[in-house]
Amino acid sequence: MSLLTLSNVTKRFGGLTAVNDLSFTLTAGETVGLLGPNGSGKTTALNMISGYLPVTSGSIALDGTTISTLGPERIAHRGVARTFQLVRALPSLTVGENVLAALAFRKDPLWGSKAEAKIENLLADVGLAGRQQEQASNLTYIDLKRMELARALATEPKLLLLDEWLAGLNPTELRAGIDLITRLRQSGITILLVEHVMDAVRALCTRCIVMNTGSRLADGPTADVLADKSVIRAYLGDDHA
Amino acid sequence: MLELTNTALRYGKHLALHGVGISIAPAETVVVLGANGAGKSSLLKVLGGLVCPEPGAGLTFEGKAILGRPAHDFPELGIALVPEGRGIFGDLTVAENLQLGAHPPHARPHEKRQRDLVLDLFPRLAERQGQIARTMSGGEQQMVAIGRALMSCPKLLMLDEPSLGLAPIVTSELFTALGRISATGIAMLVVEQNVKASLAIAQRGYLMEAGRITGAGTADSLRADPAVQRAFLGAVA
Amino acid sequence: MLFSAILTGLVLGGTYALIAMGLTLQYGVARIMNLAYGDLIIAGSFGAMLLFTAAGLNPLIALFIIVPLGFALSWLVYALMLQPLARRSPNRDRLEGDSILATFGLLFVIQGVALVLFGANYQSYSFLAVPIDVLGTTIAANRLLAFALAVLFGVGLWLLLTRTRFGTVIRAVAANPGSAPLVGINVDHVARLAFALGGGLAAAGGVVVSMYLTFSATMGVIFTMKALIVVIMGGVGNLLGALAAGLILGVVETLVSSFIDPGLTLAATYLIFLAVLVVRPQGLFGKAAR
Amino acid sequence: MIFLIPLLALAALAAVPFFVGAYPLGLGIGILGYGVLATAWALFSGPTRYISLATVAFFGIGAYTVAVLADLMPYPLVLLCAALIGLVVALLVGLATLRLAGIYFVIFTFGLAELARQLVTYYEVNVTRTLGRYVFLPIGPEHIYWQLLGLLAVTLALAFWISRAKIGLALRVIGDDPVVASHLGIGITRTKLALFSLSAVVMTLAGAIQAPRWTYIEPSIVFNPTVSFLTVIMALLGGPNRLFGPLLGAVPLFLLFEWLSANFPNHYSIILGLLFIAIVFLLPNGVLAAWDKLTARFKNNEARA
Amino acid sequence: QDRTAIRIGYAVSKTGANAGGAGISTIPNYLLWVDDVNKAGGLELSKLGVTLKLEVTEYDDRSSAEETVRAIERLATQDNVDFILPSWGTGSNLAAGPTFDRFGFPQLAGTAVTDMAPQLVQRWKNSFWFLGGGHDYANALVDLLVKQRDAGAINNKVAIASVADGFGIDLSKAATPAFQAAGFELVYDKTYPLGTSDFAPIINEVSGLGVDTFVAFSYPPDTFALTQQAVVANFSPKIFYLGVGTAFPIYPNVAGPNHNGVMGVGGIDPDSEAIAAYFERHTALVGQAPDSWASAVTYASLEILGQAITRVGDLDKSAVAAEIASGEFDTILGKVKLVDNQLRALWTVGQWQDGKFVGLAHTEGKAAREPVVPKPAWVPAS
Ligand SMILES: Nc1ncnc2c1ncn2[C@@H]1O[C@H](COP(=O)(O)OP(=O)(O)OP(=O)(O)O)[C@@H](O)[C@H]1O
Ligand SMILES: Nc1ncnc2c1ncn2[C@@H]1O[C@H](COP(=O)(O)OP(=O)(O)OP(=O)(O)O)[C@@H](O)[C@H]1O
Ligand SMILES: [Mg+2]
Ligand SMILES: [Mg+2]
Repeated sequence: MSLLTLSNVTKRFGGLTAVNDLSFTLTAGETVGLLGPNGSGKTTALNMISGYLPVTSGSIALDGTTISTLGPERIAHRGVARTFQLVRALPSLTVGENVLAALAFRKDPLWGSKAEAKIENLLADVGLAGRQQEQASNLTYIDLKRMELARALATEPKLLLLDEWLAGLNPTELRAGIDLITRLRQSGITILLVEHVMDAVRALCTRCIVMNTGSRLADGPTADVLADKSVIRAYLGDDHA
Repeated sequence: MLELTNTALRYGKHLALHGVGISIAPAETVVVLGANGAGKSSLLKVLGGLVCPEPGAGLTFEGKAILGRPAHDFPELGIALVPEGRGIFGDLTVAENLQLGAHPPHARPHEKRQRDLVLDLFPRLAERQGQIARTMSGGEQQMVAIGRALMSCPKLLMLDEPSLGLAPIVTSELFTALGRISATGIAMLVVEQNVKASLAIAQRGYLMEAGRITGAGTADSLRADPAVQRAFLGAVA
Repeated sequence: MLFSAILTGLVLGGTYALIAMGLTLQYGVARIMNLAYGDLIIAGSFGAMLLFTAAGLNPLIALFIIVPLGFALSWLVYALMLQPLARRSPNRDRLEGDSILATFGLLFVIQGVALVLFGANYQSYSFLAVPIDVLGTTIAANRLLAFALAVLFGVGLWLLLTRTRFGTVIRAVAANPGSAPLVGINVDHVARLAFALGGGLAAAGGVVVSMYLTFSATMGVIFTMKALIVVIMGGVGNLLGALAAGLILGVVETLVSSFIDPGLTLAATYLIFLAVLVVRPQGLFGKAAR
Repeated sequence: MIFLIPLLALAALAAVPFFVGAYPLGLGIGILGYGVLATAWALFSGPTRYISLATVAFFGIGAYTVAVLADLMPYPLVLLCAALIGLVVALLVGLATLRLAGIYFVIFTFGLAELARQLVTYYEVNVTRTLGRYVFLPIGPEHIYWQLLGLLAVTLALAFWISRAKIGLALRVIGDDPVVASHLGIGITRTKLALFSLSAVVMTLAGAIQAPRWTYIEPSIVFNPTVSFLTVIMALLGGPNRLFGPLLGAVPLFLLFEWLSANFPNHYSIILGLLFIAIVFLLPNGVLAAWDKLTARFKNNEARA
Repeated sequence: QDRTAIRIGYAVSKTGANAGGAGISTIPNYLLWVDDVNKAGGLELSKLGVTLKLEVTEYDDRSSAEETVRAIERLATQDNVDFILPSWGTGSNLAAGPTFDRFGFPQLAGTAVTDMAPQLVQRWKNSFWFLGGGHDYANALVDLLVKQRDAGAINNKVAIASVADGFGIDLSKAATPAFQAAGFELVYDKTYPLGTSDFAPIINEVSGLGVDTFVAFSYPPDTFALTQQAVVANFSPKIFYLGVGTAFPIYPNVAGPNHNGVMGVGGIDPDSEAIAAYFERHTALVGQAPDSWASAVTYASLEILGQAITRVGDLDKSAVAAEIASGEFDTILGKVKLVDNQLRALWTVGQWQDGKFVGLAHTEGKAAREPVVPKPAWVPAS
């Protein structure tokens, strides 16, 4: 069953076409890698899916209903959550409040003591147990990423968009991160993962979509895609062949 | 060339560095390895003059004591930093960002030469000279930041996770480029999570943990160290 | 009739643009929301009047005395009062809040000194109030001069900012002061310079305006607000924006006055200003936020 | 117990007019007036950090409504009308300012206040052909005092409730990062509009309640931008993100103004200005924060002793 | 009683929008009167058997009605002053009315122009209104113009521009019907907002309408700007009449030689020795001449207060108020007796002639000088 469908989506910034006639479909439960060279339009695609940017043309549907005309908060209520390439914490809030903000305004809001318990769980899941009271602005980079993920998960999304969530981790941390996402995958969430860390892509994604200059270059099982000549030429380089 | 001794750094109550000392020889490439939050970025900030360590620290560059000098003096001394989060001028164009890189007086005469070098290293920047930097993709912005640092003709180039967010092909090109830069005689201090690649271009390395230097050695000895292997080189399952 | 109204409006707009340019520098680069800006204009006016009535000095020559004084005064104000605030501010919001409070204080100080020195009375002298025939429309020479100076300063500074290294440095500080030290820019120094430059422009505006506007010690706020409106409508930090916004406001005001009802001129100015912002929240020439 | 203290305080304050003369009562009215304005201002502007200069637009609308309607209907109904008009205007203004941020928002709201003044003037000049209106209501200073006190209590209660309620959190999220807010499912438009309108209605009432005190209502009196500026300054000084912050900015500043203009009528401006600058330097985080710091130090000393 | 002085209190606008007006018409006269009285040894209080000097408590009302009201409360109840002088302007006097009334102080509104005065006097028994109402000035102006028209000196066309402020609207509301009733053709009758800085559009339009009479019910900065703009545009109608500010001593500086022949609201009797002496004392003390409209009236109101106090012989406020209402006083304006708590003997239209702003019309029908019509043509600035 298809969860997300992009049909001929295009995004132009002035003269620059960042995403060009992009179409693809995600099936519920999949973990799909969205790859491509820097500037190929991956983040822009996520931005359109999450409603941050309006599409220039084309349409995006979730569960069969068009969402490309909706604002981000309506899309969030329909079950799309995301993290940002450059972490966006809510610095003046505590870690707990960051997550509470997601719980309090989702479709079936949680507030008060129920929320407290849930926050504790979510933070424990991402490895931030017991750090509720800390000010978000004092967190290290990786902890911010963890918090951002907990915040996204708190909305109980059907579709999770991760924009380079694993970037900047050392191998040990990377392994922990991959384990975390694997657990999420097992819980049945559909994940669209933008990532340049190939080890992670190989470990997590069953399928990959590769973009180049805004268009789709390849789409298929991870192993096939990563072996594709054009993908190697445009994106991976010979080291990874 | 650069010598840092007995450095402690405090953010409010939190002690981010204690008793840290490192040294870098001319034309040497040194890599700093460490987990997130170990204090690597803080170390680079001290070396870039952006933060002031606790009393008792010492920092000399080419024999001169430079601790306590304002941050804007460091580029002119020949120390260039590509910080965490890039720090590019978002509202300015790519070309202007590069031009500003050559702002330190000693770099101005070589602006054209350095620009050619940078554009050669990152052809994407050549295509996008007129673009407003803020609207570039994450990886493209990283190129701008490194390019801008190179424009200042540094003697010591410090990079804080330069490969962060770069496509694999660009990362490998970047490390090739860093190798070339190092070959021109510029000393480099690199903080990287891409340990394999960074050890490949480095002569020496330091290990950091919880604000302290916990190990040091040549690139080869670090590569061979089982602890390093476990922590930083382990293959992903 | 229409043509003459537009011409008159352009000349009026020149005054608006002239008094706004310094502020756009101060706010755009030095990030100081200077509520005492208009009081510096008034100070310039008082200076010109004093030199004119007491020493018989031609205000055009007085410019060469008063503009450097305005520059120096602003330099000092920045160095003594605002720089410490800028240094201690962890972020832009904070500096904005602090500078609003501090310059609000400064406003009262300048105004208070002017009150003690000159009293609250209206001041006026007239200079270059000679009619000049421009394509069949009679315009006062002093206003024409204001227009010319506005265009001169506007275009000149715009060229300086966009075509020179120094300009790029100023814009870099405006765009991202935190990163400026990485390329060896002394932010304090540049911000101080920009603030002082803005002060010099304010003083210049004050001198020119005093040739044809009646002023009093307590009128600074009016100029500050007018300048702010022009700056915001044009887009913060953009000199051509300030020029364009000033001229548009001038023309709108004159057209409404001539063809609709003078009673609606100010309403129309505010309406245009608000409409521009509703359509372009970043101002005419401003860059989209974030 | 915890509810008793504010109630007792309220009762004590309500009794003030029975014990003091006209001038202290006048002071009380002034303090309450600005206390209400600053608290209401901070309802919206505190968490969102949108600095609004539209305060006087609502204040003036309130006063004008009273001037226009006072003879036509009973006083409580007049207040109700004022609140409704304030609400409608606030919704319009709120919608117009949605896309604005930072200084653009600040000056936009200033422009709005001035536009309101211009339009009211134009209407009066061309339709009623008089500019001044007279409010001759049998409402004495003590009545104004009590009404303002009640309004302040309600506003504080609202502020307290909001700071604990979901909408308060929503506002803080929006203030930190509107993009994140919208991705978390927060209706930015709705939240901002609701709070902006609420704060505006309170400001409108503050103007309406004080109108009888001036007798003569004229655009330049009730749309005086100084009111907006002072409100902002007071709230910023006290600390707009705390319940009593705006109030604690309003009280000392108001008394300071009063003291200076009484004792140094000729050097008022200079001294006030210098004091302001000093305050910015000495109390960088507002009065309440300074107080916190002081008490913290005190506690520390105690602990050590 | 062991008092050492008569305490006089006032709150005036030293800062804010009204500071310009107060600085000309109000504050200097308060200073001068106190100085004059004290130099003369003070006021004799026969019932108390003492002669006491005046002692002043002054506040700045910052041009805010709220501050004005509170300052009066303070003066009345904290400082316990004996008499309170009002602030400048119509609005602040109206705002202060109930408070003066509440504490029983006589209110001598020297700078308020309001047609409501007869009703206000009913409401606040101790209030006194010295500067007439809009009708007084408008009707006087129209009468004067009718005479000129009938003499063939001017044509039938009139243009009016009024500032959209209490003063401008009050006058224009009265003037429009008066002009119409007198058969004038009003070819232009518009208002402009307070704060307008450029009058080129208005002057340009009016100058093409063929009027011999231009009337502006204007306020100080505009009054000057209108003059300068008219000179620049070489719009030199036979009658050039302006509002507040025309009578200010600064006007000749602003207009240069062109002030000659300009008409405006107010005026003085150039032949009065009392006025001449008053001008001299004022200039000596304050450093500038008074304005030729409200200043002398304000000063006269203070003289009335002083004489009333002396006549009553003590500091009984209601007795003094009653004396002000019923007595006849000797002032720099001559013998004055208030009618229904109002000064009804007022100079209404003035004209700059030979360096003085002389009265052309008076509510009692007299004229100090004949109007010069047409006024001299503008001398272009060099
Ligand atoms: N501005 C700051 N204020 C407070 N604490 C800080 C600040 N910057 C860093 N820290 C703290 O100092 C410690 C070291 O941080 P630093 O950024 O130097 O680590 P790092 O090794 O570079 O980590 P990463 O790999 O995440 O970049 C961390 O615990 C961090 O939370
Ligand atoms: N707001 C914008 N205005 C103009 N151009 C933009 C804007 N946002 C993105 N772009 C351009 O669109 C292209 C695609 O950008 P995008 O951020 O989607 O790339 P990406 O695939 O996420 O790259 P990376 O892997 O480096 O993050 C880039 O060339 C970028 O410069
Ligand atoms: Mg991206
Ligand atoms: Mg780091």
